Amino acid sequence: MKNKYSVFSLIKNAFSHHENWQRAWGDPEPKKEYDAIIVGGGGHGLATAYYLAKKHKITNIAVLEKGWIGGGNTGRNTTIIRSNYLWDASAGLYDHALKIWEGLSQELNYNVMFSQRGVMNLAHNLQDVRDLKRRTHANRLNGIDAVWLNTNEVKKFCPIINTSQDIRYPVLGGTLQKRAGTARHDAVAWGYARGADALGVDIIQNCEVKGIKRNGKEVIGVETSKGFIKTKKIGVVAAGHSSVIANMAGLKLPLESKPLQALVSEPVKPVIDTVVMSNAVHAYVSQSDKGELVIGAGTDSYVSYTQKGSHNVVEETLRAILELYPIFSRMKMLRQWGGIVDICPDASPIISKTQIKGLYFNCGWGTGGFKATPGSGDLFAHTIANDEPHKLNAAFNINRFVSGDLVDEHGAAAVAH
Amino acid sequence: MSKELRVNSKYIDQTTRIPFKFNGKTFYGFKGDTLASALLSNNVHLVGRSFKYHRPRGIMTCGSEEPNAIVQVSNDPSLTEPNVRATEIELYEGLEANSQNCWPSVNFDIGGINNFLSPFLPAGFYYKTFMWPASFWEKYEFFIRHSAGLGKAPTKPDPNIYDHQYAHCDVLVIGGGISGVIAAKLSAEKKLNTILLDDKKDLGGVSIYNNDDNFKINDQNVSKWLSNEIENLKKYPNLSIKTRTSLAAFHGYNYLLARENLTDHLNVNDRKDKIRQRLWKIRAKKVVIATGAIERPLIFNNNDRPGILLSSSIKKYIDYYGVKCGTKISIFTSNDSAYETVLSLYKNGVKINSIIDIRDKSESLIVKKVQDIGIKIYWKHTVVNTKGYKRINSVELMKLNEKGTGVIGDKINESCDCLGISGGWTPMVHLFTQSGGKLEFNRIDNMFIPDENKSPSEQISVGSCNGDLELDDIIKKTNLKTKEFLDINTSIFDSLKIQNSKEKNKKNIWLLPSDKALGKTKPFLDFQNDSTAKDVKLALREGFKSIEHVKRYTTTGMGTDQGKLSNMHALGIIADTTGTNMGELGTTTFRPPFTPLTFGAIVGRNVGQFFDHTRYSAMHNWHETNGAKFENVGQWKRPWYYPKNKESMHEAVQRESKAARDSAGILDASTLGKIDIQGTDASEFLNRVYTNAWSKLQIGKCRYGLMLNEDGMVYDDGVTTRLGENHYIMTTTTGGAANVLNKLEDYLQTEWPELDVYLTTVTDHFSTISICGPNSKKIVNKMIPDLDLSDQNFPHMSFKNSSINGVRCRVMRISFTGEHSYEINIQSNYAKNVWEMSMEAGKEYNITPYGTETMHLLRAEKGFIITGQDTDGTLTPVDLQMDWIVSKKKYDFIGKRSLYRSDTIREDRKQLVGLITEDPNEVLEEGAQIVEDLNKKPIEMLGHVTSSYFSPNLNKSIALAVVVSGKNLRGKKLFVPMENKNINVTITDTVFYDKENKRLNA
Amino acid sequence: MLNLETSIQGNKSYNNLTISEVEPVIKINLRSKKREFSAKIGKILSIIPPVESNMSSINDNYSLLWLSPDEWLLYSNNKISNYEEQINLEDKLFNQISKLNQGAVTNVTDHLVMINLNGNKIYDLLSKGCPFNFNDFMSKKGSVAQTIVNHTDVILHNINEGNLNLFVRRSFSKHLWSWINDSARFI
Amino acid sequence: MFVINCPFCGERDQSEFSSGGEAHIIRPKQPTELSDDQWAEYLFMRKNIKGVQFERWNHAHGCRKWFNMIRDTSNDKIHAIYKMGEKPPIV
Repeated sequence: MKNKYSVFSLIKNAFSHHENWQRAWGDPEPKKEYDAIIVGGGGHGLATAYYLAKKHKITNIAVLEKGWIGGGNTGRNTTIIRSNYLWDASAGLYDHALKIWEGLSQELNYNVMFSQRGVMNLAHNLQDVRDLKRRTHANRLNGIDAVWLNTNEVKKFCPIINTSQDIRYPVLGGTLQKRAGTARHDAVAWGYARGADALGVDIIQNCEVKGIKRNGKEVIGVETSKGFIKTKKIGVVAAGHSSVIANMAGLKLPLESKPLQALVSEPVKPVIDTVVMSNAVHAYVSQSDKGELVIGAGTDSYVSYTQKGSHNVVEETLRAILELYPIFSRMKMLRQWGGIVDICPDASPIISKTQIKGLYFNCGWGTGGFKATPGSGDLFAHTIANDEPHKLNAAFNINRFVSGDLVDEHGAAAVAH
Repeated sequence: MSKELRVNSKYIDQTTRIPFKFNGKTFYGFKGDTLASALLSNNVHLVGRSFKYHRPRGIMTCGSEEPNAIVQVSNDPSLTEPNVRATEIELYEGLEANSQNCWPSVNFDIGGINNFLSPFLPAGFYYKTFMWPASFWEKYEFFIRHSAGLGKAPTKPDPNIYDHQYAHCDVLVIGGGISGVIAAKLSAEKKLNTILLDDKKDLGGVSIYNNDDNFKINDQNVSKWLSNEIENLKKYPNLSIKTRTSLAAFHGYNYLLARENLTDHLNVNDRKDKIRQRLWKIRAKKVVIATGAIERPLIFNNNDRPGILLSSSIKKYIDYYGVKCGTKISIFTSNDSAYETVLSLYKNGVKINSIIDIRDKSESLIVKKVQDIGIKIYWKHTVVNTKGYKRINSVELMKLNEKGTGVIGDKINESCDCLGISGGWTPMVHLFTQSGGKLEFNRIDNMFIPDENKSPSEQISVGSCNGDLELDDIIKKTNLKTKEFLDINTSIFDSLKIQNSKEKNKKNIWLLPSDKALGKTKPFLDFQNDSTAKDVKLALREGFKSIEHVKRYTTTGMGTDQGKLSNMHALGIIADTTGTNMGELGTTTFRPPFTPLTFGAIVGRNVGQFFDHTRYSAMHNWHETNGAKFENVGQWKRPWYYPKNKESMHEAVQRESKAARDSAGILDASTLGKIDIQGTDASEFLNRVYTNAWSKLQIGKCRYGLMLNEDGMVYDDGVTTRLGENHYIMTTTTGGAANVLNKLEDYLQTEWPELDVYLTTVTDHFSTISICGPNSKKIVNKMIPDLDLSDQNFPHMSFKNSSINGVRCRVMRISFTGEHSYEINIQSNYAKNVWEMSMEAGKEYNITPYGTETMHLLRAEKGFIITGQDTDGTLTPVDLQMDWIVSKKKYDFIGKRSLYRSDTIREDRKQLVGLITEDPNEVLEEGAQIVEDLNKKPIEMLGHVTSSYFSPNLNKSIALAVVVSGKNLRGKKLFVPMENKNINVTITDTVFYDKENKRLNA
Repeated sequence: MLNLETSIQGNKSYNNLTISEVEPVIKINLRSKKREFSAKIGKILSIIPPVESNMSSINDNYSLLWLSPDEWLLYSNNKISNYEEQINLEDKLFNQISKLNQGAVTNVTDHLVMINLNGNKIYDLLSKGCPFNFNDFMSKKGSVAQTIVNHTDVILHNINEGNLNLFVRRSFSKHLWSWINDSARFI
Repeated sequence: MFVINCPFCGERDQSEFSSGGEAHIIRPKQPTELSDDQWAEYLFMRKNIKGVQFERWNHAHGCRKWFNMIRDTSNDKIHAIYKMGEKPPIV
């Protein structure tokens, strides 16, 4: 690595007025050919390239990004990280990611500010209680640190929640995963980009993929806004635009791309020290290091690539926020924005080979892909390098939609996040 | 108030003195002041500390772009509000405001030490540090979080009311400055239904206090001409004017949100029971954006000290509020507009030290006037440094070199107590871009303006937000554009005579040079977030290329002012550093809202009791009077159980369950969905939507049906009754009612339009009273003596039309408890009476009302499923061991094909079973997992408990569960591992009670 | 006879505004795609189902509202004094339409609750929670709209400017009633 | 919030409508004769077009009628609306 980052390097550079810092990653023109091309320079794509280079020693790789790296859902999500999923396959996948998160700053020599401040999921009706308890038991047996909290314990863990039993949908309890938390989203993209770049990966921004070139049943390269690039392996990690790339290869995916919105408040001094999510009263909230309340809204029901959603969705979310946190009424929304999320019918992702040789898809993360970034990159790199899935992503193959062996995580994923 | 700092103003009420508190000290201002103007009139400039370095900061502007003067309003824990701009707070009696982000006080702030550490805190320093030791980030984070944040959130709920109002208009004009007034008048004159909004308390914008003799309209002062026009607007009944109303968001399809402030300017005691803010949801056929422009600062070393204000703000403070921002003022500018400030100050007797102008010269009329007065102008000079920690006391200036890239000659020191800066103007294009509009770059004035060819909807931008900065251009173009937009031939503004000074010499330098190396200076870009030009350059050096990257890495433009002052300079510096054309670089996205919007206003009155609907059955009052506890089922309130004499829930449920089987129970089942199905193809329709066959069901008979999703998973269930040849009534689950009807309508309209079937919901028309138990027959007989209840005449799974005291009812003999049971369906207006009659008739049999909990228990004893509790969208009818209900003969039904996929035909899927515990008193937890081998690693979960109760009728614990291959595991012993113990269980049949169904006819 | 208990049993007056439950009135839902249907209804009720969307036909006894190309809502203009009125009408229609496969007749008398709103501010009041554009609707006699008021489905029947009947499902009616009354405080 | 011109009721706010996804996916008349792949194609696979897409909408809180819409998903512009069973207009 060029500049190693540390408090010492920071002090050293202070004396030269920070004028000697080197580029975190390069700005190369594409080569004529790569061993593998990753389409999409978000967190998942950059992580894939990083692990391909680091673990599988495939370093002649390009990451092609239509805009700027981390500019899609990586830079638009609400940064929640947790692994308390219901089914074994999901628990395996997300906890694999969580374990990588725990050492990621050191691994990348880039502070991704992974903060294990806990994630609490609230129950507001009897079926919520059953579902969350079911998940808690499954998590515990899968070695995931989830515990059930009664209403008093919920209140103790997060005192500003309105736990009065007189409200419309009172809090009946909740689950808590303490290892869960948040991270700095931009830093994840930048840290992986810097790490991949140092291993020889070309990160090519403002390079739009216009076509997938095939020779019969195998890929031979990509047409881009910077010309044709030859390759035998293409890993597509294009989130909301996955179907667009798939269509270029003549494939259809079980995806719909929908608007998902989020918002932040003006910054205030620390007021909520954890992440709280609620399915029935649809809202979730955390507070960023800067002091902004970070609030996720829901998805709209129609397909849109505009990165804009309906105001109603924001209104409904804040309604739920004020139901649970009436002290936030005078807080002000500072910014609101939207992303495009690719949603699978079973609310689980696809990390899979396709019927076209050399073409791999990592998509369908829907509303909750950020948390999986390191695990997703690692497993996708494995799948591309070996042309076989890792056992942790075997269940997330595309063929499950044919066989019917879905991984239904609507319960665990119900709050868009 | 300091008398020396006040001059006369006709725009505020200088006869009414208002006391207010700032940082605990009492000050006075006038009615009509803002907190900012009042503080300035008390010679208070230092109002806050910056976000990162805690540098002293003062009031810098007079509007919503204010980055520094943001304060905490009110000390009341429920009314306190963080981060309010002092420039937008109208002074009122009782106002208490405090500085934020400083401790112990704004004057002496411990955090100020950060200023000295600033060399070690460049942009993004936190990405490079705090990584060792590995587990310590949260400890560092604790301190970072506490030093970040600005104001404090309230600690008690907000007592204020917020409201919503939809409005539909032909034309919405945003901004009541001179262009907005012209556009609104043209629209109103054309008889269009028009709304005109302005965020200030009065219309008029900056022109309303323009009394400068260099500007005339029809030989009148601009101020006079405009106030006449505004007065005239009042006569149009089709024009609605809303002041103190700020446009928050401009969405697609001309859907706009505007926040009206109704009480924040009132004395605290006058606000009671009034709406604080109203959010207008406006749908406009056409929109005229007239939001004006804001002045840019200049970017030079130490440009952030208290006492440094935008030059146009100094003008507004003197002309409008009658407040002098200083007694010895210097002006630093790149353009002519600052000279208007100079003339205003001069007219009001304020001493102007000097003007520093980066241009070589200016040949305009207004500059000549200033020169004639004899004020010293330093042409082609720049400020290289300022001094004064808590208030500026001097500036250092030097001559610019030819290219403007460096400074030459000697340093000149000018003392001053206030510096006005002007770096040109930025059109407020936020709303245009929010709506999806694309911008173009104007190289002459270095600004982004709306690209009229890329307007996303029926809208125009007029006035300075369109890049027209001079009075004659503003008026003429506004007139022309509005006429064209609204299809107007001639206008009253066609022949106005306009007179104004024109700017002829232009020059722009995004980052002004200093005699010191950039690294040693502090040229602030984003004042609130403390990001400097150095930070932007560092980001570029480190490879951050896109403007969005730079913004995120340096946090430039991410403060509460949303970068209104800083974005253009950041872009300019990037363009200069990278040698890019600004037009190609583009801007960052302007995200709504335009100014921060309270959550309260967004939510409106939908809080508390109006958070969500509450649906009530017709018998609700009875349940309430009789002590029921309620369960939320969807939006319904359903009786959960009826505790008697301080019973616990367990005790109540045990009593209710026993009574229902021993004698009689009564349940309000009104919430189940009911769909009236008519038409000659009704039977065929049911064949297609349910898994079983319907054609042969006799009239007068009932049948249970299971509905699947197209992917083969159980979706809903219920009993459907054949009322006539072509007439059925279908019941659905409570929670599924709306979705089932929508789904059925969908199939009917889109897949099977050939079917002659009509669906009408009658859920609320009929209330359903379910009476069960061995004595139910006697009770029903007492109520409806005419009805022959014999098993021959009225067997299980059949229905009869009947009447009670002359009111028709439908009686179904169906059972969800396994007991002999009747469901009486009666029109809801009579339901409460019939319920009371049932209670009366059943009195001698101890008829016991029971709630949902007992209902769940009783049906579990019989092994009946509840969709949504025992199913979770992953189970087929076969998985539920309900193969009997899946017709093999039918060619097709919804979901049939999916039952034959490779995964759905597997034998080892999870299947519904019964479970009993080794210890009959041990009640399993619903949701608990089931395993066979406790020692296997990783542990293998075979399934989970879906329903679990203590059965008073069997005197033991029973449960339903889904278990892998459960069908073939009857008698198998398994474990339910809990946190602190493992429970031994055995797999059984799902029917625990009355396996022979004898009780149905008991 | 059984005791009749309607959902709200209230009426309220505010400045220039009255809100009242008008019950019991007969309400019958009519469905048909058949050509003969219209004539048949005309014969039975002396009123023709409107074909113009968002409109109604009104005679002395009944109002017949367009709900969709194959759906209408019939209601009695006045409160009924006895139960038989309702049953007789239902039977008459059912026997001549449903029974003869001319469409579907469904009694929804107690499914819906009718609330009358009177006063020139009623459209402002509804607009606090209703995205519908009342500009043309309000001055049009007999206009009909199915829309949402504060997230609740409603049918609005404009009798005259400043006088309309609102229909809401019974189970939602108390909640909507509270909301309307709360809103009226701020008109 | 779009303004949607319901073919039966006229222009209404989007909040009165619900979206039903891609249009013209016809339910197979003989599902039993399809392979698992073909059935999955009907059940789950979607074009998910960025650009002009044909989709279904329902005036759920109005006349309850389903209809078709041609909408550009890249800018949310509605190009045309037509009734169920009608041929899509050319845009």
